[in-house]
Formats: sequence, C-alpha cells, structure tokens
Amino acid sequence: MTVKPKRLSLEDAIALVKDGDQVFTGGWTVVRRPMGLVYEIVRQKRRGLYLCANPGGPEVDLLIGAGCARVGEINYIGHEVFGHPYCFRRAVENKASPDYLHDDWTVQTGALRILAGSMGVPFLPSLSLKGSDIILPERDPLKELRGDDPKLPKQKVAVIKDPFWEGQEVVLVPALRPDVCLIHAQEVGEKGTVYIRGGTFLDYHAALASKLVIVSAERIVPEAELRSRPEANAIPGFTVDVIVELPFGAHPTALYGYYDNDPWWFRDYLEASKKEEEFRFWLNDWLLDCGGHAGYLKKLGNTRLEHLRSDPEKGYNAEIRRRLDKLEEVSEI
Amino acid sequence: MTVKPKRLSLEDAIALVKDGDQVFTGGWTVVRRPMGLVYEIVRQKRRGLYLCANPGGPEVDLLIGAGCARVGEINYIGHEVFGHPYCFRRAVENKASPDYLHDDWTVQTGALRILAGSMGVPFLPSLSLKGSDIILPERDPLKELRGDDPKLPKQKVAVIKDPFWEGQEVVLVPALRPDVCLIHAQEVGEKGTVYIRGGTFLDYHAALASKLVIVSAERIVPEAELRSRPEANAIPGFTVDVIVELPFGAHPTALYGYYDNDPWWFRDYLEASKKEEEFRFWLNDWLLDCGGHAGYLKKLGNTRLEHLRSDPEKGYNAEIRRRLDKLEEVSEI
Amino acid sequence: MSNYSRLEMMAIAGARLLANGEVVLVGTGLPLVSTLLAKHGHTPDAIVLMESGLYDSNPQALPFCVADARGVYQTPWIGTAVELMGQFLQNQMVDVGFLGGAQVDRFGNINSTCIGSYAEPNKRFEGSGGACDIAILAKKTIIIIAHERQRFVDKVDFLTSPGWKVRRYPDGKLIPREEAGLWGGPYAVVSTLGLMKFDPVSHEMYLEGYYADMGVTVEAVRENTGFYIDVSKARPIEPPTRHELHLLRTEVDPEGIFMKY
Amino acid sequence: MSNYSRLEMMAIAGARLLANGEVVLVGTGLPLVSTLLAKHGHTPDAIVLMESGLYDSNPQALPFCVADARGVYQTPWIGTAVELMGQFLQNQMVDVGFLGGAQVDRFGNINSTCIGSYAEPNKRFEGSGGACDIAILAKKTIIIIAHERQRFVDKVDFLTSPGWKVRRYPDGKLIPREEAGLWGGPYAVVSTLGLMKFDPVSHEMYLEGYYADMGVTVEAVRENTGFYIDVSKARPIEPPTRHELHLLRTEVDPEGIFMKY
Repeated sequence: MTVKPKRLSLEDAIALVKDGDQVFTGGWTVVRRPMGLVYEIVRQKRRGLYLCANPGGPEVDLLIGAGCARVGEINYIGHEVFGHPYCFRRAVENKASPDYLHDDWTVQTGALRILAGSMGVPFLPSLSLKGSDIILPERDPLKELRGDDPKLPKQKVAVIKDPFWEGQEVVLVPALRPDVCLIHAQEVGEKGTVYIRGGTFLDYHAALASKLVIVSAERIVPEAELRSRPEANAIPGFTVDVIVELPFGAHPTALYGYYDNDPWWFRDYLEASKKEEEFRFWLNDWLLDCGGHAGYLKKLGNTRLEHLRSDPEKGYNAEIRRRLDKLEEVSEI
Repeated sequence: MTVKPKRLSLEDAIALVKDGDQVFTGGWTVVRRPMGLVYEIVRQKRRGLYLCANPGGPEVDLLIGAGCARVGEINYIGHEVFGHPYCFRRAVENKASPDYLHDDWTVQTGALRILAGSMGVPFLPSLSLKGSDIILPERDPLKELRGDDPKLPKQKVAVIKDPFWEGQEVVLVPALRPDVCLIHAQEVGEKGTVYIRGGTFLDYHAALASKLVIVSAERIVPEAELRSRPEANAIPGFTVDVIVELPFGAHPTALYGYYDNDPWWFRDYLEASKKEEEFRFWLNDWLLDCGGHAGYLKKLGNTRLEHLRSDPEKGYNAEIRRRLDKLEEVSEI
Repeated sequence: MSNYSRLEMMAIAGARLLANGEVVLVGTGLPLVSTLLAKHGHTPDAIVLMESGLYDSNPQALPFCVADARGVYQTPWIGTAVELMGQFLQNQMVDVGFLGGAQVDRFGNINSTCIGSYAEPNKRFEGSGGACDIAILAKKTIIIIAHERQRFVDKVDFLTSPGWKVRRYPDGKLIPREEAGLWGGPYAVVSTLGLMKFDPVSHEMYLEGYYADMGVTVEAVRENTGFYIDVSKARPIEPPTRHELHLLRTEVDPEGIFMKY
Repeated sequence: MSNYSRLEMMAIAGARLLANGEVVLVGTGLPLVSTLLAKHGHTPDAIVLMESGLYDSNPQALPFCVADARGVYQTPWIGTAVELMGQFLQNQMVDVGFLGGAQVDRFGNINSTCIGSYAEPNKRFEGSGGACDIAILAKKTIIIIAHERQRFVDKVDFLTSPGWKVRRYPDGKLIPREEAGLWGGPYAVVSTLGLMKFDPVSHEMYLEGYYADMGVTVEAVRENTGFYIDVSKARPIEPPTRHELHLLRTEVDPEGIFMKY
C-alpha cells in the first residue's frame, strides 16, 4: 500500500540486505545477472546468505568465494563454456564440514519452487526428480538444519499419490520465498515497471516470491514510455521495492541489446579464482580497492566497455570473439 | 513429431470434434470467444460435450441451449452487463434430473486446473475454496458420475496438510485435460504461432493442456511476420493442430483491434433465449438456415460489420453505444 | 428530492472507501464504477486489477467487463487469471477486493450462485466467477449490493464467497473465518440505503451510515434487512459532492451503462 | 589420417540421430552443436528448445549458453524455465533430450554432480541444471560424452539423471525405470569412439557403431569402457560427408568455440 518504489543509490539499496538473508539473483548463468548489486554485497561484506539462483553463474561463485554465503539451494553453478566455478568447487571439495552447504536441485524443480513462492502456496507438484540421487533423504546436505532453521523446509521433498486420476506418485517440492530478489534489467519505469528484452528467466516469479525486490537497470525511464505494449514488460511495478540506475550493472554478463559477455573478465576471473590467494588479490583489486561501481567501470575503461556493445536489434555483438584460449587483448583490437 | 499445423476449412476442422468430447473455449465472457468454431459445432449437431470454459460466455450458453452439452465444469456463465444466460438457467432451474449437469468452480481454481493440465501434473494446490459451499462433497453435482466417468476426476477436490512449513491446510484441485481447445485469435502463422492482442486469458495454458487445438484467426500470415518480437506472440505453434482462416470469427464478441461487441446481436439473442421456442427460431434463423459462416456474415451485412470496427491502436470502438435499452438500429446510425 | 440517484450515491459511497495507493481487485458493474470514480478522484495511485489478467488499468472509456479492450489500453503489464488470481491475489498482494452479489448474510457471506436449493434451484445466477477467490484471499473485501429484504438474508441459499462465518470442509458446519485458516474478510457493505460494517468482535454486520439526504431512515434499513441489524452507531452519510457527481457523470460512466441515466 | 577431429565426428554422429520435425530440448556445448548441425542440414523443421525459455531457436551465430541472445534472435515465442521445463517437457511435448555429462553407466544413468562421495567430493561439477529433468521427462534422451574408462563407469558416483535403472525413493535401491513410473529413457550415447544404444530387453548399453575411418576398433572401445560392453552388433560408422563438415565449420561453429579448431 506504500507508494512504490524508492529510487536509491547502489550503496543504500544494498544496505537493506541483511546478514543471513535468503537472496535470489536474477538472470541465467552468464546472462543478465545483477552483478553490480552483488559486487556491492561483497563490498558491504554481508555474511551467512542463503542463495537460491536458478541456475547460478559468476555472481554465485563470487559470493561463495568472498565468504558471503552459508547455504545454496541451487541446480547449477557455472560459467558455461568459459570455465569452471572454482570458488564453489573449493568450498565443497573434500570438506567434511564445509562453511558453505550446497543443496542440489534441478532447473525444473528450482523453477517450481520459485513459482510456488510467487503463488503463495507452500509447495507445488512435480513429475521430475523420481529416480535421481538428488532427492534421497540420506543424501540431503541440509538434513541436520531442517526443522530448526525457519528459512529451510522441514523436509527436502514429499511424495504423495495422486487422488484424482491414476494414482501416480507425485513429488511435492517446497516453496522458495526469498528475503531479497536482485534483478538487473534494461529499463525500469519510475513506478517500477521492469522492461526486459531477451529471456526474462525466472525474474518475474522471483520478484513475486520475494519480500524485498531490488531492481537495477541501465536506465530509469518515465513510466509513460513503457505503456504502449503491456506484453513487452516483464514485471509489474507494484512488486518492486527499490530501483537503482546502474549502467553496465550486468557486466561481465551479457545484456540483450546493450552489451555482450566480457571474455577478458572471464579469462582473468577464472585464472584468479583457481587459487584462494589469487582470488583474494582479484577481489581487492577489482571490488574492494577501486571504490564502488564508478571505480569499477573506470578500471574497466571506456575502450573495453565500448568493445562489448551489442547490436540493439540482434541483441548481441556479432564481432566479439568468445574463445578464451585465443583471446586478443582489448588494446590489440 | 508430425509437421503441424494443418490448414483446414471450418467444416473440416470441426468434423474432428467428436460427440462426448471435453471442449475448452478460449476468450473471456464476451471477449474473443471462438464463436465461428462454436457455431459450426451447433450446425454439425455435436452432442454430450463436456464444457470447461473459464469463464463461459455466449458460446457456452448457446451450446447448452442447442443441446450440445452434457456437463459443464465452469465458474461463471454469462453475458456481462448485456444480460443473463437464459439457456443455462433454463437447463438447470427446478430440474431434479437435468440433461445438463453444472459443476461450479471459481476463476482461480478453474485457471489452476487448466494450468495443471498444461504442466502435465494431475493436480495443483490452492488456498482458495476453503469456507465455500462450492467444495462441499454433499453439494457436488457430479458425485454420481465420479469414479466411472474417465473424463471426471474421482473426487472434486482433496485437502492435505502442508508437510514443509506451517502445516497449513491446502486444497488440491484436479487437472483439466480437454480433448479439444477452440481459440480465436487476431492472427496465426502458417506454422501455428498465435498472435493475440489484448488479454490472452487462459488460451495459452488451455492449448498446452488439450489434445486437439483448433485455432481460427482473422488472418493466416507468413510465420516470418511474427518473428520480430517473440514476447508479443501468445502461443507457440508446436501445440497447434489445426488452423482456420475465419474473418469475424469472434463475432458477436469483441476482438481487440478488429471489432467490438455487437450490441444488436446480444439484444436479439437475449430476447430470443428467454423462451425455448423463440430460441429454436433464433437458432434456425441465424445458424442452421443461413448455410455456414459466409451465410452468417451475409445475414449480418456489411454495414453492421463495418459499424463494429475497432480502432487498431486503442483496441476498441469508441463510437459504439453499449446500452441495449437505448440501442438505435444499424440503419439509423 | 435529491438531484442524484440511489445508484449514484451507492457508487460514490463505495468509492470513498478506497485509499490512495491501494491495490484493488475489482469485478464488473458497480464495483468497477466505484473504483474508477476513486481513481479519477482521490486515489490516483490506486492500482486497479481485474481477474481476467489486467494490471494497473486506467481506462479512458468505461469497460463493461473485466476483459474489455477499454481496460487494457495503456496498461504497463498484462497477465492472465493465473497471474492475477493464482499469484497476486493468493500471494496477499491485493489490498481490497470489491464484489457484488445476489444475497449477503449478516456475516458478510455472499451468494452469487442460486436461489432455492442448489440441486434444484428456483433461480440460477451466473456463478462465482472470481468472487469466491477474492472473498477468501484479498486482505479485505467490500461488497456492493441493492438493499432489499430478500437480498440481506439471515442465511444465504448458497455460500459462494466466504465472509466471517464459513463452511468447514467437508461437513459444512459454520465456523469462524480464522478457524478455517483464512486471513482477510469483509470490511464493508455498500447498499442502496447506506453503509454497513462488521463488529470487530462478533463480526456481525451493523449500520454505520445511511443516505439521510435521500430520505433514508434507520427504520427503512431495518425493514429492508432480513436479519437483526444494529443501527445504534449509524450516522447520516454526506451527500455526493458536485465534484463526485461531475466525475461520475462525465468521466466514469457518461453513457450511463451502469448508472442507467 | 582423417581430415576431421574426434569432436567433429562426435558432433556429426549426434546430428545424424535427429529426425526432421522433432522437438529437441538441448543443453549447451556439444548437444547444441549437434542439434544446430542437424537443423542446418537434414532437419530444418526440428524445433529447438533450450531450458532457459527458448523456443524454436534458429540462431545466426552459435549461442554459447542456453540463455545467449544469439539463441533468442528471431524466435517466434519466448518463455521461461516454468514453461519449458514445467510445461513443455513435463507435459511430454519434447521428443528428444540431448545431454552431456561427466560419467555414464551401462544403463545410461548420468552423473554431472561430483566424483567421489557426495558429502566430501574429490571433484565437484556444476550440477544437474536441467539434465535430471530432461532425463526423466523427455520421450527419449541422447547422451554425448568423451569415451574414457573413468567416464564410462560400472556405477556412477552420483546418479544425477536417471537412465534405465534408477533410484527408488526413499531407500535408494536401484529399480527398473518403468517401476519408478517413468516414461522415456536413454536412446543412444554418442562418444569420441562411437555410437552406443541400449538392448530393448536388458536395457544394457551395447556398441552399435565405431569410427573405423579414424582408426577406432571395437577393442579400443572395450578398453576405454569401464564395464562389459557387447560389441557383437557393431559396424563402422560412415565418416563425415563433405557437406556435414562444411556446415559444421562454416555455419555452426566457425569460431571453433566448441570444436576447438
């Protein structure tokens, strides 16, 4: 009933995220992730977050590597063909008592969990997961927390028989109701209407499922600009709490019509994240020492950012090369 | 896996509908109903249909009046402010053993039933219906058919406790999987992509939930015309089985950007449908005696049809008057 | 003689119940007229939803159903009943549900299904539509209905939309709303005679105001109500302002589609 | 010496398994390369889906993930994982699921989760993504994977994506796929050495063909397979045609993103 949304600075927006919050990050693997918002979480040193991206990309690997995450209920964490999620790996490999607890899901059931949250129902049924190790109770990495931790369902799944038709066994998956939803979009209206081109992924559902919705965008625009084609807008404004204008807020991930993936970033991050010590160095160098989003963009430099620009119609940059093993330096291009 | 869809004549398309089929009609009350397809069902004298519009409008009242329907699982049948659904009323009022059995639902749970069908799951959970007479077993109008009739779920609803969070009671509603889905749209591509402006209602979900999907449209267009903005199209073509080019196929209901509701039709239909005998006369006059869709349009006449034309941008006709008690004749306008 | 009609007074009394910024899920007919009157007047930031899929509707011409193109024009987003009723409403994002009905009882239970027995009704109506969902799931509901003895009944013939005393599943016993696990509940009833609210403890309907300016008395309200109604707190309701009537007649329903000029 | 690589042969062998008009739900990497090769070649009417929400993708440039703008361009419709995985896939509208993986056993069970114990893994992978869903819900699945002894294993370290012998819930006993109520199942495995299928009765993997033109022998397949594999029906696989190689190199992956030229 309050008039929404508030327009805030990046710093003030992320100040609303609390230690221990359950956080959903919009986008998909290396596409349209809310990187600028996540960077600021790292700068503000949030701890004990529960992550539930569906699936996770560099933003999740980074949050795990920077020590911000305690739990992940996630189906996939990775950088697609760019390379492996080394921070995630390091956090769980060979660890009897990891600081970060990883609970595996699938794209479909993760999506249904967010959908359940958006619908206000405690669960939804699925025909997936039957036959997989993913749902075996003995494999459940969060078993010992369940029942005590109010952010986690009392059990991972339930299996019931359909009472209406053929008596088929159906898996019920619990709702996800994140404390915070972070989204980056091409444009957001002053009243919160979110305009997304390319895939909208689960951002709409997550916004409805979450208690606090923070949307950063390349541009904040007058609402009237967004009222010619209602079906082109992805998220109704009344579910958006905070808007932040943040150009290149999805960098290094791709934003349809604005910029493509930054292969140099992935090359450097992947190289650095292979080892704990080098990752710390990268973190200081790129996030902590350069003073906020403006400093980050300055460090990237205009030449590099301009090289990433996408064709507004095609959505991508047809010139950019994507093989990290054959990458030329920006200066050489 | 077959190459879809087939382009058929109206008559051949409706010949695929069988007696006793469960039929979903797209649109919403008096908007974008597949009237041309339904008229042809009446002409071809299908019997024993199970209707599941959500909600129903003149097409449902007509099918009941014409004796085509045996069961309706529907939340509302009506003509909005134009007037009451007299054929429906006559079919159920004061009848101990009606020919037509009407099972009441709600907009939300009807939508969830179709959504369940579209998802391939046997049911979905709802927090609605609790506290209402609508779900009381003793009130269930289909009680005696359940268990024997494979088109009906074995029980109307089930109530279970949430096993994941607070133990809340949740109502499970059974999936709807219609045999036939009838839709009228503004445009359909040669490969079945359905373009709808204005509300899409439940047409997308119903198309996925149904075994046979028949789409009539004002225009069949080359698929390439529909590929500039994927979010503007309502239904992916691979779920569409049959397409029919049928100008004014939603008449007398409104079609965004094409034509508005025909108030003269509603005036005449409502007057006629109040009495069984006059309704029979109307049926002969407008559907059976005038020989198919072309004959129907001819009987309406170009002057009247042109008066209904909508503003392509606004979507409606700002000049048309809508009060039946003050309606002028077309010839007077 | 007042220079306005009962329908107008009712639409205006309904509009006054809305607050700016509220999210209002509205049915066709008088609820829509009241809501749009408020939207044109004191609640410009109200977000008007309709069950067919409409969000933040701000029509230039009066829609005459919840799926009308007039309601779609210039909206910033559009969905379906799955989003409106299965997500927004069920996820407690709707502040006010605005409903009509054929009968209402003193606990605000609504019947929009039939008169007489359900199996063999004397009169069958269109049915719930989204009313049952809205009555269950909105944070509060406002009911708008003609004030007649056969409509304000002791016991509704069919309990379509739950109010403060609702059916227990599966035995049908009437139980308090909270006991059934429901939030929300009826907040007010706007009628052709006045405005009713519900006692916070007993949840029984009482008369809060009546259209004294039109000659309505508390006795008239009692006579036209089929159950005992407390009128001890009732006060005359302010007649329509010129601005309210002007908006209603020139902006909201100039054709008189619902106001029947 | 052949003038093409193992990766190319594998991509081509995979493409050949698709039929025109099929609805193919495809993961990133080699499955995508194979599918787009088929789409450019003998299956122009295949409908290519990706789990992030893409429908009927027909990219002009190779997407390097299932959410890439390259896959969106000029599609006629777009959805989300809810529609793709919760509707199309679960509602049995997907003819072929095309998957990669880190390990596969002789019943076509796939591991894409970890090596070693799940609680304390020696090596952790990215995770299922949509692979588990696709393996369970597609009408059939094709698996594409490098042929090494530590990948073709007797028992997968973690059963991410069910094949023909699957986990019973909740006790984890291995039971036949049908007994768990699942339709579909693995149809073929394309590797760096050849093509495997599954016996219709025992559902065990057997060698159907091998890349003889590249010097692969049935012995080499056996040596690189960590379980007994029937090679009695195996035949040499036709080498790539010039047209297939041309399409792959100039239309599908000219940058060599996946083919690593």
